[in-house]
Amino acid sequence: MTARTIAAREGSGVVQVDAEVLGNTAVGAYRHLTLVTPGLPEIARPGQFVALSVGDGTSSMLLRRSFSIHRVSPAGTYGATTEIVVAAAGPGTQELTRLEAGESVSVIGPLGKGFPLPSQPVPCILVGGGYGSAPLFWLAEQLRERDCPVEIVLGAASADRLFGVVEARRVADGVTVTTDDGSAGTKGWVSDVLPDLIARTGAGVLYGCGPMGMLRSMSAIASDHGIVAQVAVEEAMACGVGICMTCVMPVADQHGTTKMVRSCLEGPVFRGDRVRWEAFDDGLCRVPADAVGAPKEVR
Amino acid sequence: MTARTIAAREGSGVVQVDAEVLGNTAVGAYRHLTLVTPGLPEIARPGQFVALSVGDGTSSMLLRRSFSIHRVSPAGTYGATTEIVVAAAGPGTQELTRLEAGESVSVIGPLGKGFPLPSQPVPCILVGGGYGSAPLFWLAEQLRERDCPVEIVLGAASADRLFGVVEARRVADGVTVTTDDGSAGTKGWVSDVLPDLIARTGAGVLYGCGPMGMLRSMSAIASDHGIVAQVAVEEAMACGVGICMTCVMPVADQHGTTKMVRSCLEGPVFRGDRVRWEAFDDGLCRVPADAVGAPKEVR
Amino acid sequence: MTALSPPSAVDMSVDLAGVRLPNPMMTASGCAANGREMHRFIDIAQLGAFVTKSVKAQPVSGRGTPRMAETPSGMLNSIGLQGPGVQAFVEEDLAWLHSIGARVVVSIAGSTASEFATVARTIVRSRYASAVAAIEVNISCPNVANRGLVFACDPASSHKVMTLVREEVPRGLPMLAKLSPDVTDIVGIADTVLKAGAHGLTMINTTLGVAIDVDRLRPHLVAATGGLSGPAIRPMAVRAVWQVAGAMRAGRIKTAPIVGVGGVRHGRDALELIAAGASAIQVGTAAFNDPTAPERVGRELETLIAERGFTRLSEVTGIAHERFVP
Amino acid sequence: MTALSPPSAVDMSVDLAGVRLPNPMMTASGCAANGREMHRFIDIAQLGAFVTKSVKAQPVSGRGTPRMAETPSGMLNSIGLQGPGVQAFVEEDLAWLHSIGARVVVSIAGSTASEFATVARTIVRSRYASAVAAIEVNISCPNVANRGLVFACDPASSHKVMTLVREEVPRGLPMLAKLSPDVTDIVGIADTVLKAGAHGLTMINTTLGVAIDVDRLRPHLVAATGGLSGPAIRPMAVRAVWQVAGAMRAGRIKTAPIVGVGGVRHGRDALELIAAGASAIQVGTAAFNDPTAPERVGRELETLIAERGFTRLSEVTGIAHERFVP
Ligand SMILES: Cc1cc2nc3c(=O)[nH]c(=O)nc-3n(C[C@H](O)[C@H](O)[C@H](O)COP(=O)(O)OP(=O)(O)OC[C@H]3O[C@@H](n4cnc5c(N)ncnc54)[C@H](O)[C@@H]3O)c2cc1C
Ligand SMILES: Cc1cc2nc3c(=O)[nH]c(=O)nc-3n(C[C@H](O)[C@H](O)[C@H](O)COP(=O)(O)OP(=O)(O)OC[C@H]3O[C@@H](n4cnc5c(N)ncnc54)[C@H](O)[C@@H]3O)c2cc1C
Ligand SMILES: Cc1cc2nc3c(=O)[nH]c(=O)nc-3n(C[C@H](O)[C@H](O)[C@H](O)COP(=O)(O)O)c2cc1C
Ligand SMILES: Cc1cc2nc3c(=O)[nH]c(=O)nc-3n(C[C@H](O)[C@H](O)[C@H](O)COP(=O)(O)O)c2cc1C
Ligand code: FES
Ligand code: FES
Repeated sequence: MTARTIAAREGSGVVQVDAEVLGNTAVGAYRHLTLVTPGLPEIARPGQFVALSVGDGTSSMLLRRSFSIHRVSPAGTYGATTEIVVAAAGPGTQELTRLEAGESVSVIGPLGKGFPLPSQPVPCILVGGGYGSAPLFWLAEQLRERDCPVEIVLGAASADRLFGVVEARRVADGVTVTTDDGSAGTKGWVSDVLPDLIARTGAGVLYGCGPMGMLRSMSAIASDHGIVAQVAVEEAMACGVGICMTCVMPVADQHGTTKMVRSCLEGPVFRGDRVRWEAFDDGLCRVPADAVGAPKEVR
Repeated sequence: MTARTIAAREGSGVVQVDAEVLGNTAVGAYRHLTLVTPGLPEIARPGQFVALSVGDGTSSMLLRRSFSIHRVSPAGTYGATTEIVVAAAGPGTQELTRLEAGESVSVIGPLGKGFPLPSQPVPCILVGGGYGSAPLFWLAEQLRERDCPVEIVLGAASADRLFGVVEARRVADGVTVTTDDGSAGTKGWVSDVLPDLIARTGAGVLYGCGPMGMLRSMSAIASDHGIVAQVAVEEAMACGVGICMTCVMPVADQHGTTKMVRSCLEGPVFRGDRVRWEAFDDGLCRVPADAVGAPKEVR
Repeated sequence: MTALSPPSAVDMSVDLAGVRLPNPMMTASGCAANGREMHRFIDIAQLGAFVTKSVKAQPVSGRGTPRMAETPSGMLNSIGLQGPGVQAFVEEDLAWLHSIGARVVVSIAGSTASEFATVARTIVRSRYASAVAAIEVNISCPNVANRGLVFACDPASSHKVMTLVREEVPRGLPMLAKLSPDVTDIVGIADTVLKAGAHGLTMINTTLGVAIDVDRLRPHLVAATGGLSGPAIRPMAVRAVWQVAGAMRAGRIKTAPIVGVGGVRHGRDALELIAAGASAIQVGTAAFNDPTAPERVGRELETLIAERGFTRLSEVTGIAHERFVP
Repeated sequence: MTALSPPSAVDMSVDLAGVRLPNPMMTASGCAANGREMHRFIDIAQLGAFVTKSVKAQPVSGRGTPRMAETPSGMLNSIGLQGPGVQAFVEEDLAWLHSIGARVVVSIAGSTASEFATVARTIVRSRYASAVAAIEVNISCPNVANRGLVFACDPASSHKVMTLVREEVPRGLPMLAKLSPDVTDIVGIADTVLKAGAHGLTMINTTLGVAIDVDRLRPHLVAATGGLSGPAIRPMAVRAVWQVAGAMRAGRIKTAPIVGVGGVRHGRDALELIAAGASAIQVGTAAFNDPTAPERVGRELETLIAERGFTRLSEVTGIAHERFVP
């Protein structure tokens, strides 16, 4: 099996390829997959993601699974590759984490909007929760190329669910680790260490990727400090490419108007202060009453 | 992965195991699979079959696929094994023929009734169409143990669709090969060579396994010669174990009463003169008007 | 049921309209023949109940073949209620089920309303009647008196069948009406059959489908149409149970136990139906893939319920209605 | 369409109630947004037609999330007809579709019969009306005037919508009625909408389903119920087309072209619908798996038709009826 391009329309900014799996290795609780993806690396940016399909066409699972791009390399011995970090959560990711080198998997990417980079060399703090750290190292490199001092904060439930502590030390000026159970770094949440770190570094931007609760508290902390948070959200997605409307969330635009926007298209990176966090509760997100086209009647 | 027994009730005559694939090799147009199946070989007889499931529980294919048992060996380096010969016909067999050594597949067997063996040492002719020859070699061995002279006739569309020519020579007193296109042996059908062979050997029983058309003409030839044909039929099966009622066909009992009987349970081996062949036409089988419980009205 | 059971002791028993079953697991009618074949894999007397293939008054040959087509995560069948007729059923099948101590739900069918009644009468008056835990009335079959329209698709026909069968069924023996999903308003049909005296509902039967043989370019089934079953239809089954249980909870229709069936393959599938409002579970098509499924699913269900901190199955029945905030 | 096309020249063109389409392939409403996103993968102007997301008169936020649940070989959705309203639709979406030369089937929806008419009027009077190849009337949505009962589940409501929309649609522009499978008698509904002036039928919309979150033990979807789609429901779609085309062939209802939709993932799935009686094909959920599917399926279909020795798609439409011997 070698990689095969299925769609790559000029100027579309996205390709669909039947990728070849080059490697699949364990990293803590996760699997690190390297995929041969011609045409993808050249056009990808940190914060964008790829959508993989499950199985070979006879699987009962039809919907794509989305993963942050961990790294890309446009050229190499095996050609263009894309790397992702996958947690085996449900049946689809269980199947994807079992892929073996040489097998084929359909990949679409790069998808969504990546992290906006500051035009000035401001200090930045990059916060990753669990596998959410996957896209941050590549981001850190790009920020440092722009002379932004970079701090990385990695948090997880336990040590095995941290991803990239060693890599973080290589690409950041400072690294802080937290775990819920104290099995590595400071016991507690990333939100516990952020205020001090912002104060100490004079950070102008927070970048985050991880669970919704983490992004929400990061956004609140950023607001408290009068700085910007750019957060990569994780909303359940069926297609990843903008055609199913399942991945929406309430986000305000620059005029303050809230719409239910597709996080796969307008996100996954949003400004933390634009997301209507209060709409999220207990795994549900209700449409805010002031959103465009919200149901008229109060139930 | 090692084989695991799922069900093996005492006296049931059948086991359900998660088998380990020991080998999967190409044989002409077919794949020869060797499966580790504890408990199965000891109770199997030639003409019986196994039913395999497809995939690991997330496949969209739910129904089992049936295969004649080619060979069993109760003990060996790897324990009890069952061998089958699989043609990649549709999506399920395509997936099964891709199984690799070490993988797991659910196997139920032995199923159905095998070939009845003659109590006297009568000459026998064993006729296999395509992969239908798979169970015949083991049958030949058992017949020869009973001092029955054995002739084997192998027919197929083309040479690559013949199975077991070499093995046939080892276990039979004589071997005749026919192919539709003449790419091996005599050009033509097995039915072309049978009358002469019966006359020459004085055969008392014909055993057959292969496509319905072949079994039908074999049965007719046997009747013409006043001898018995025992044929292993291939009716579409959903479960293989007798609980779905999809595999029925019209077969007369010893009193001449026709019923729609389950070929997975009362078959797959039937006496050729009991099968109501005229009910089969163009891929369909209609219920004969004189069958028990047949619809009253003529349509 | 086996050594693999969780250590936790969940009370899995079910009160099926007055009849106590030790656990909620049943076979589905037509998906386990009449017991002997499946008994080679699991002890069917250990199930909550064994549901027989729908039996009619006279022997029925069923349809020709092909009678089935595999479809994505499901299958179509048009068996055509093949069976030996109720006399032979009693003498051979019910007798055997009685002999092994199975709790039997006898599924009955008919081409006319009075045929249902005849079959019911023969069953309940038979010498093996003590093995019968319930009568399941398969009204999802064609009514010859009404252009072959399925009884369950017509409230008046459904009502008539249930009324006639009720007259035959003795007190204390629950009568379950098995509903078809192929109706505009399943709550309405549920209401009708409950008013006609059904003590419980089995939902759902197969939904009508067609598959085309793309080589021969004609219907794959000799009967053209067939019933779709398997995991593919599970969301429809959960929906039917959700809607009908919701109507019961809202007091819009009479409250009665629901037996959930449709696409159950794993314990979590059964849990979906239970949480939506089912008291018991039938496993149909999944048994073709794994003949131990009716028993295995019960084990998996028990583990899932224990893991979620419950001690009784009945606590979970319909719980999704309580936890749903519209 | 691409270099992979078979050498054989099958005439794949379709006469959709007077409008000629170069090939039978369409997107399915709500499964391709309004074109731009899918246009990154395939040239949607090359499709037989592009079907837009159902548009209502005013902007609609749609439901909260979760809005979808994966199910075996399918999915449930409860998007809730999210959209920008017909004005913005015309200015932004229809304008763009017009600019790239796409043939557009505009899907319209409403909460009342008159809302459908308003939306239709705005579309056909817009400056981009020349891009519109047909209007698809999505009557499979809830009628606020009738306790939220879906229009398509009630003959009277269906009739009213079609009658009002017909008054807005100019001669020569086909009006397709999109039917729901969730009815006892789909032939009856087809008859009703054809009598009310529909020039063609699109079948089927999703079927109602529920999935339960087995961890939280509550409905997975914020709206509890959702529409089931994908290969799981293909046998239901083929059945609907088979029944309605059969009624047309038997002269029981008016003859009109049928657009087949439901579970098409591969060319052979499309061929099933065509052989059962469909003239054109929509690909919905499968596009979430493969956004090139509407185009790919068309290529596969052409190859299959060529392999079977036909030279025109129209020769295959409904062929399974001719080859069926009951
Ligand atoms: C932009 C983005 C980036 C992501 N990056 C990563 C990553 O780098 N590594 C990683 O392990 N996971 C990542 N996720 C989460 C990952 O997509 C889900 O864990 C995965 O889809 C779940 O699939 P499943 O088969 O395990 O679960 P199932 O519950 O079987 O999935 C069913 C359907 O729901 C969707 N779904 C379910 N949960 C999620 C979720 N949390 N997010 C999106 N879709 C979901 C699936 O895509 C699928 O369509 C990311 C999600 C998003 C949206
Ligand atoms: C008793 C018996 C012995 C058999 N022995 C062999 C053998 O030794 N080697 C071999 O290659 N094949 C054998 N077959 C045929 C084999 O079972 C089918 O080719 C296979 O089931 C087709 O599966 P599929 O996924 O390719 O096709 P699909 O069409 O996808 O199958 C769909 C469903 O139909 C059933 N089905 C379809 N065709 C057949 C068929 N011809 N027979 C039975 N079920 C069918 C399948 O079991 C499955 O449930 C035997 C069949 C029977 C009944
Ligand atoms: C092959 C087959 C035969 C069936 N026969 C009957 C029957 O005789 N009576 C009946 O009430 N239901 C019958 N059913 C329907 C099942 O009992 C069950 O309601 C349906 O298949 C849905 O459950 P499942 O998805 O678990 O199979 C049959 C189903 C199948 C697949
Ligand atoms: C996410 C989603 C959104 C849909 N939105 C609409 C819609 O707005 N209007 C409509 O008529 N049908 C809508 N449908 C139904 C599809 O157009 C189609 O009829 C149905 O999904 C069956 O086809 P499929 O199995 O190919 O998806 C939607 C389906 C899905 C999955
Ligand atoms: S995931 Fe389909 S639109 Fe975003
Ligand atoms: S294959 Fe199921 S009864 Fe024979």
